[in-house]
Amino acid sequence: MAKVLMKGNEAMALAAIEGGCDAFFGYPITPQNEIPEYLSRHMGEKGRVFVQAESEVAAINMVYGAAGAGARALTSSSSPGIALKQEGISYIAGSELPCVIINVMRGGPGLGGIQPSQADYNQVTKGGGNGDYHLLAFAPENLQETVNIIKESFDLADYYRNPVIIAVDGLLGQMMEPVDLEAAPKTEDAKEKKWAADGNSDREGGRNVITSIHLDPLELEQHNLKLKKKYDEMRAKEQRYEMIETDDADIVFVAYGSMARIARSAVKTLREEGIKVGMIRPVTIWPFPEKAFDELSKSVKTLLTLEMSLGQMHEDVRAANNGRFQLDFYGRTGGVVPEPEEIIDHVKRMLEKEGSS
Amino acid sequence: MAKVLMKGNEAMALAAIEGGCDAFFGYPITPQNEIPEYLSRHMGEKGRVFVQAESEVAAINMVYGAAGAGARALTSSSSPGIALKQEGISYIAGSELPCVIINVMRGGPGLGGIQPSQADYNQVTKGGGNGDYHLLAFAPENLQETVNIIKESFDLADYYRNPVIIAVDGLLGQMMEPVDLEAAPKTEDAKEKKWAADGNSDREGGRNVITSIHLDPLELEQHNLKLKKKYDEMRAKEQRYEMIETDDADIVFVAYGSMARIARSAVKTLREEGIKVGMIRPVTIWPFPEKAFDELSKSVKTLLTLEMSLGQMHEDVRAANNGRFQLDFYGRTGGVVPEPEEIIDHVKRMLEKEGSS
Amino acid sequence: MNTKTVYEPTKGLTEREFHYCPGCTHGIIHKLVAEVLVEKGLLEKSVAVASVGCSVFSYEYFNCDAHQAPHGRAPAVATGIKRVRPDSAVFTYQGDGDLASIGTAEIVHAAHRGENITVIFVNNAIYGMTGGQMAPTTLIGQKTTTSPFGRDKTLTGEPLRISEMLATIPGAAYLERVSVHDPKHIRKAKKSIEKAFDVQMKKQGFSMIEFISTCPVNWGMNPMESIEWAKENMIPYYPLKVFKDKTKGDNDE
Amino acid sequence: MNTKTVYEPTKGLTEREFHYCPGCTHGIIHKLVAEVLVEKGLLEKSVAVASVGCSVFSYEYFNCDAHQAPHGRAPAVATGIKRVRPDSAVFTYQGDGDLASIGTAEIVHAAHRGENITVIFVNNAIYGMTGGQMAPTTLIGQKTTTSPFGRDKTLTGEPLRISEMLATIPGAAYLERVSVHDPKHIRKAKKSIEKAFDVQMKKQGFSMIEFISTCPVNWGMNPMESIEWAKENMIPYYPLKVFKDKTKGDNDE
Amino acid sequence: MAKGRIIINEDKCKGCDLCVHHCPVDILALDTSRTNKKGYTPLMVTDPDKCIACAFCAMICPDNVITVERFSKS
Amino acid sequence: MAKGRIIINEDKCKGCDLCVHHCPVDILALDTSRTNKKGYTPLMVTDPDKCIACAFCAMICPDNVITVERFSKS
Amino acid sequence: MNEEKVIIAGFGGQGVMLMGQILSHAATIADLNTTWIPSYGPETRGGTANCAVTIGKERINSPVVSVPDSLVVMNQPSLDKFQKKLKKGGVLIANKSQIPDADYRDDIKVYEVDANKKALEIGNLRVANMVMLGAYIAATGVFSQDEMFAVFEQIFTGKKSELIDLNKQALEAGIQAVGNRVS
Amino acid sequence: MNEEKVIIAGFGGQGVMLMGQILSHAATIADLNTTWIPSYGPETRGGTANCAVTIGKERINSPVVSVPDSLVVMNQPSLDKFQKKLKKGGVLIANKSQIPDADYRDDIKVYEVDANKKALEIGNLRVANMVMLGAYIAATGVFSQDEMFAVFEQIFTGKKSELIDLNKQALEAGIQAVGNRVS
Ligand SMILES: Cc1ncc(C[n+]2csc(CCOP(=O)(O)OP(=O)(O)O)c2C)c(N)n1
Ligand SMILES: Cc1ncc(C[n+]2csc(CCOP(=O)(O)OP(=O)(O)O)c2C)c(N)n1
Ligand code: SF4
Ligand code: SF4
Ligand code: SF4
Ligand code: SF4
Ligand code: SF4
Ligand code: SF4
Ligand SMILES: [Mg+2]
Ligand SMILES: [Mg+2]
Repeated sequence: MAKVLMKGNEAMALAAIEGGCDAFFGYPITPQNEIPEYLSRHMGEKGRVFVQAESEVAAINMVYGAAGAGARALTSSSSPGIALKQEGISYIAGSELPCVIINVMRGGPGLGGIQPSQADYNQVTKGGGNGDYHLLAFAPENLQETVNIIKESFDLADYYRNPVIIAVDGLLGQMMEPVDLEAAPKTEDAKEKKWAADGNSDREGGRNVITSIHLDPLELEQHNLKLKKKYDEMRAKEQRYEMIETDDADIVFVAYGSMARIARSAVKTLREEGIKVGMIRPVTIWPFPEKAFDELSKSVKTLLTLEMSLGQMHEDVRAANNGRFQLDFYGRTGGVVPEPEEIIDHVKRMLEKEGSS
Repeated sequence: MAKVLMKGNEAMALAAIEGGCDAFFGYPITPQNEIPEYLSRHMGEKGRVFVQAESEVAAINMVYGAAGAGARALTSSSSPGIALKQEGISYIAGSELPCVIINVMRGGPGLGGIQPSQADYNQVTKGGGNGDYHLLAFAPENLQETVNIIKESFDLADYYRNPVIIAVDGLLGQMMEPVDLEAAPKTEDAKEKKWAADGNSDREGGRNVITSIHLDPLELEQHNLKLKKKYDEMRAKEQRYEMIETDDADIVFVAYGSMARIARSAVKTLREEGIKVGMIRPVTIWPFPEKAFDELSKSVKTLLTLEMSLGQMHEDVRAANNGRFQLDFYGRTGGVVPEPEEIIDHVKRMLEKEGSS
Repeated sequence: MNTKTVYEPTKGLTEREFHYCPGCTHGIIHKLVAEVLVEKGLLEKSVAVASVGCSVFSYEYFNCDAHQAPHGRAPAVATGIKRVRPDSAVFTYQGDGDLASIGTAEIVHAAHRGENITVIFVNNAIYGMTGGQMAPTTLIGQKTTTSPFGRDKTLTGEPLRISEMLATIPGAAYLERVSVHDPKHIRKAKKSIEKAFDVQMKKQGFSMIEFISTCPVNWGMNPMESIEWAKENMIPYYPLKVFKDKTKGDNDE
Repeated sequence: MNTKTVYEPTKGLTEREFHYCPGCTHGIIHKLVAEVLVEKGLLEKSVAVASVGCSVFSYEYFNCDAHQAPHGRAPAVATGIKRVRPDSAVFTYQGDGDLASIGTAEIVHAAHRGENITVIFVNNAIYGMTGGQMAPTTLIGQKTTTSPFGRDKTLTGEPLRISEMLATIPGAAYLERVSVHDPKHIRKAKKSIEKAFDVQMKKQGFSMIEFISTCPVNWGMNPMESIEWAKENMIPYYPLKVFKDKTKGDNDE
Repeated sequence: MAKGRIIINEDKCKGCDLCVHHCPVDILALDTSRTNKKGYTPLMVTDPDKCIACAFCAMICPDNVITVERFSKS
Repeated sequence: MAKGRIIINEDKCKGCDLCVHHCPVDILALDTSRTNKKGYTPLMVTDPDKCIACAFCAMICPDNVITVERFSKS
Repeated sequence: MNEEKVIIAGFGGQGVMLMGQILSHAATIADLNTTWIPSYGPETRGGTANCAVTIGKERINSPVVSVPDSLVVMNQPSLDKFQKKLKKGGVLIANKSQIPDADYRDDIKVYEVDANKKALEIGNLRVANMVMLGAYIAATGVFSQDEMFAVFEQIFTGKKSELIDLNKQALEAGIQAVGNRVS
Repeated sequence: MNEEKVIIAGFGGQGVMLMGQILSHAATIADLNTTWIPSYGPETRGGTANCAVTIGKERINSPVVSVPDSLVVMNQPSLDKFQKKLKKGGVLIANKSQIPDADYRDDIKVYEVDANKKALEIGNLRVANMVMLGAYIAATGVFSQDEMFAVFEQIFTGKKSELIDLNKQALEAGIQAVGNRVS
């Protein structure tokens, strides 16, 4: 298929349909409204479910119900709306249900603003809900990658029986870019979900129950260890990242999402000027791609984390770095989208300092 | 005053009253119910406010209102209830209001169980809400310390105009221990809050507005940088921790809260057996006491993180360690409270492995 | 002499013994719902949605597919299930703390959307599971652990009447308040549950049966005293009646 | 010839110009509330609680202390303020998405507790700020960005009537629905606001004035067409009346 | 003459007394001389001959303790 | 004769037309020949002599554009 | 006095929590360190309940008692669950009235008390716990009768002060009963 | 073709978003890479709106345009805000109808178009944006008239297809208007 020009939010909505999404439950919030709006127009014609819930809390719990009944369920929201979903997300993870969550991030805290931001890194990767759980978290950098990941995310959610979250900043939600909806691998059809509580208890194996409760601590611990196994599998298999001109780099950027795109421009310009920079671009932000850091050659001098936040991912970079290289950080926050020139300037200042010291 | 035997939750409630808490808003949840129950009996007689809210979401927003009107406001809850408060907490931090939040942690994820747990470390320290904000987070290990901290927390909240969270596990909430309510430094009276929107707009300086909104990204960024200054000040001034027999230790535990108490027993026993163990006990978990790690002598071999979770604080230990020492982890989860013997066994296994390798 | 069994434990419940306190009417209500599911042939296609409250484990008892929901969110969870499995029989089982307090928005909007689900609402005027705190349904003067001097109207308002409130919502098709304080009322209550599931299966909209129930332990009474107290104090404030019956035309709107 | 000013911009509003779209009736409602605060001498002791919706910046306009609340939570924020500052005049200003959807639990329970606050509820049958999505108050057949084929009763139920619903709650002391589609109704609406604040200051309980309002931009009409549409379509479904007036005894319960 | 009889699943009984109060012919009581597995004083029938098989006891029993059988002639 | 007059704060006007429709004596119109600072065609009075100072226009104006004065004899 | 760690267990409703709290109260009055921890279940009744008390001169670290010095069991399930944890040579006080299958370890000191019966003799089954508590202090010597009485005066106040005498009687009955050491 | 970065700015309601989207559509049809980003404000009206379009053969990294190659401004505030960002030698298309205080840099190429007037001549003020778009393609040569027409056919479908002719006329008028380069 030829590429079509689409708005990020609409492309994500369409990708979800292509990914086999059976049901969407959401609540309006800027800058992701085109997702529910698109789905309200198109889910019905495909015999699928679209419900505008009374709140984000209700929406995530509708997802919980639909997922428990075996459907491929989706919700989308933006930063404060995601905060409201935290309890529900924790339940879904605890009950081992698949679902897909899209977070089109904006500036915070509180109501903050509605411009693009990456200040939800913590709430997305560390879990804002209670308990020992994790989400498989993707942070794509362009619409094609976003579309591919969303299609795949339904399979991954089913495979792990765990929520998958796609965190894009508002810029990706609002921008337009040509995408090829068929470029992505064809999504598998949902396998039969023998565990689903869908009102067929005369099935072989008897009735099904969806719950996150294990009152006996030893039982709950076993359950947590079972979950941990999945997380360990994700850590082993799902760390995704791109190494960009890192081979001979002195300075390696670490950046994801829109920030990575902007940083790519900076890499190009700096390379043109003979400054050896490269980039690790995390595609998954949980599991954090620690493997990428092991691939770096010893000659690297500094890792420069670039974020549209005050340094939330930087903590993970620190941990992954484990004392190996020097660390530096440059970030903008509050919805400010930095320009490549700022990064270039920052790098030059770094080099000057080094030179002078 | 003589020590009195009190249940943890009741001691916390009383400490809040002593700390000058003007208003409590909460919603029942095990294992912290004795806090609201105690306050429902005693706030009225002091002319203070007790409201059982319709939900945790409403409770944190009542706190938001009361704090904005200049009152010393408190809420308490337990793990899933804290998850529901995340949006509100983000607003309070964004609006720079003081308040105190108590989290009596239980096992998760989801409903999980109601036994003691530390699996909310992430949701307490990394912020489950949206945006670049932090809570000042304490994790005391016994009732006396808890009482002292709660009394102080109202002052700290006022000083920083930021929420303070006290995270204790269910064990501390449910246990009894003698406490001296006057041992703690006298709490300062709340200073006049000139910024409060309390319905006195004929004040000098005109009307007051409480908001977290800054639609202009550059303005929101400035606001975020202003918040960051406070967080930096907290990082500089509020890192609290205890170094226990670390001077000559080969193995240094890192543990907080009930786990630290239990680990103390293990330290004692192991020392008696001639094994040189010590402990870093974080009292603040945000800011994480990185300074403690800098105090360690080079002779330390291994840091052993001990947690009632699957290793949430361990990530911060990794980052703070920055590649210096070997790392190990032992944890129980799901509400299991480990016994000192388990830790002792783990240490002995560690030593054996070392010996054999 | 031959015998004919006129009453036996229903197959609609599992073998698991209830964890409810002695004399707690949660058990009676469970039995009624389960009997109706069996008698209407709905059991196999049912999905029970357990809430958070003493009935949190009702998923262990109802002998059908089940889903445990976060506190107050059962109607949303049920909505998710019903929308993707429209031919199943979906019901929630919720206490008054769950439904009338934290879950207010979810119950109002399930009714508002005319969601084809059935709600079993167990009103015992208290938070049972957490040890007896005040609920929105607690009566004036009633002592609870968070209204230790008796519920005070000036500080906490007067008890919320949920059925009356939901009756104002067009999407609510069948609403009735019943009691299980004696065999006569138990029989009547069962009929009401039947009606509610009929409404659901005919896709006529949202149905809810509110039960006056007891909490002997947290009311500080023995089971018989509790039943009497419910009869004498709750029913006058919470009258037993049909608040909405759309099968008879849009009344009460 | 001397002149007497018979109408001028009220001191109850700041100098800041409204950001509302041309002809949006939010502006009229702002003026009325501000006028009442000034005329009753309440302005200096007032705390306005702005919600999330087009009126999110109302804290920039009301010339008194103000607090911006998370989406739907204004009644909870107002409760926090009023409880610690019982002599202040606390009011929320909320849209229908804010109050009738996400904030359902908070509004119901502010009424339930009989909280002494005043709620200004602006019902424009749509989510204005976010670009025109369906609200619980959207009329059947009305097209919005999330009901692109018109609101369908079978999928989304029939519109929620909030004043009617809250009228069932004992703690609600004064409830009225008004409109601002012409000067006569504007005058009447102002009287209603006065009444609501009187009720609050006399600590008689919860008061709310619901306004039929417009959203020319998202309705896809010009301002005059919007006013006509509101009059012809909204008022028949949302009748203008006093739903509760406890100052005249406990009616409507 | 008894019209029927009740069968008591004794170990499920929680001794709540509700059935006792609702038997129209007043032939039920708790056996206070002993406790069942759960530690409760269980239900007993004091005068089986009077049972009218009305099932009131079973209906009100919250814990599924009672089965009721009616005697038929044929 | 005019009973009063209105004063228009022209740059606040958003040209919504509501006042125009509600003037009982029909003396208001938008001036389509020009735009104000905000870019809207602002309100103007077509026949000031007819104003009855009823303030309807001011009441319905959402943007605080209009002040109304009544003439008094003394 | 060395550190004393005791677990007290029984059915919910038998008053085991209060027994432990009384010990911790006594310790507090005596200016000793002490911790009391309950096992708290979901708020549904039935099943066993227990608490663990630690008393000592020194700071108490772990309040969790893995190897108790003493054990007070009010019923069979509690015996079955906890006997194995008791330290070698430790003291076990068993409520004979509710323990049909007594099968005691032989490396511990066992005292059987017919607490339900004694309580009924005194006139109220509910003070069986105080009978057991009396037996416990007598068998271990952790506290004196007077120290216990002092706690009663402190915690049974207001309307509850009527209960003081009854509880004192029960405690005394328990103290006298410890003669019955079985092994 | 080198990478072309253009910012298009005006009042909300002047159709600046659509102008940018049409350029990105044309690029997509031509199998070029392109990004379009809006400035999205709160959903309250008034104020300025703008979008930034990048078009190029190579992969586009940053979609954010800090130094545009070209600038299309529909009103005075947009000129004031963006002129300084335009790269040296860049192309500026200005809507003369709404720019009273024209004060242009002298290191750029400026084309003034009386777009409102032209649009009114054609019969609809709302196509002033297409006039400007025509001027833009003529001045820069980024796309041909036919390429634009192709986009019109693609995006104005159904009821909107009535608008095609009107827009074509406006575009042509704009193309013809670029004669008026002022500096
Ligand atoms: C989010 C959340 N808040 C609070 C709780 C604690 N909680 C458990 S049950 C319950 C109240 C139950 O009362 P009700 O719904 O009346 O049921 P009952 O036990 O009386 O049958 C509460 C507040 C929880 N589990 N989750
Ligand atoms: C938690 C949360 N969810 C969603 C939003 C997005 N949001 C902002 S305003 C709004 C709806 C406003 O509609 P309404 O209350 O009717 O006010 P109106 O704009 O129509 O006056 C929504 C959904 C938000 N800011 N926060
Ligand atoms: S606590 Fe109350 S509601 Fe819960 S099971 Fe016991 S008696 Fe029933
Ligand atoms: S979007 Fe609608 S409600 Fe909001 S200001 Fe504009 S017209 Fe008014
Ligand atoms: S069946 Fe009727 S008569 Fe027989 S025991 Fe039961 S209640 Fe009594
Ligand atoms: S009602 Fe049931 S549980 Fe209660 S006493 Fe009778 S048989 Fe036992
Ligand atoms: S005051 Fe009355 S008559 Fe005069 S312009 Fe206004 S509406 Fe017309
Ligand atoms: S009502 Fe006000 S804003 Fe609207 S046209 Fe008249 S003066 Fe202008
Ligand atoms: Mg209840
Ligand atoms: Mg609205």
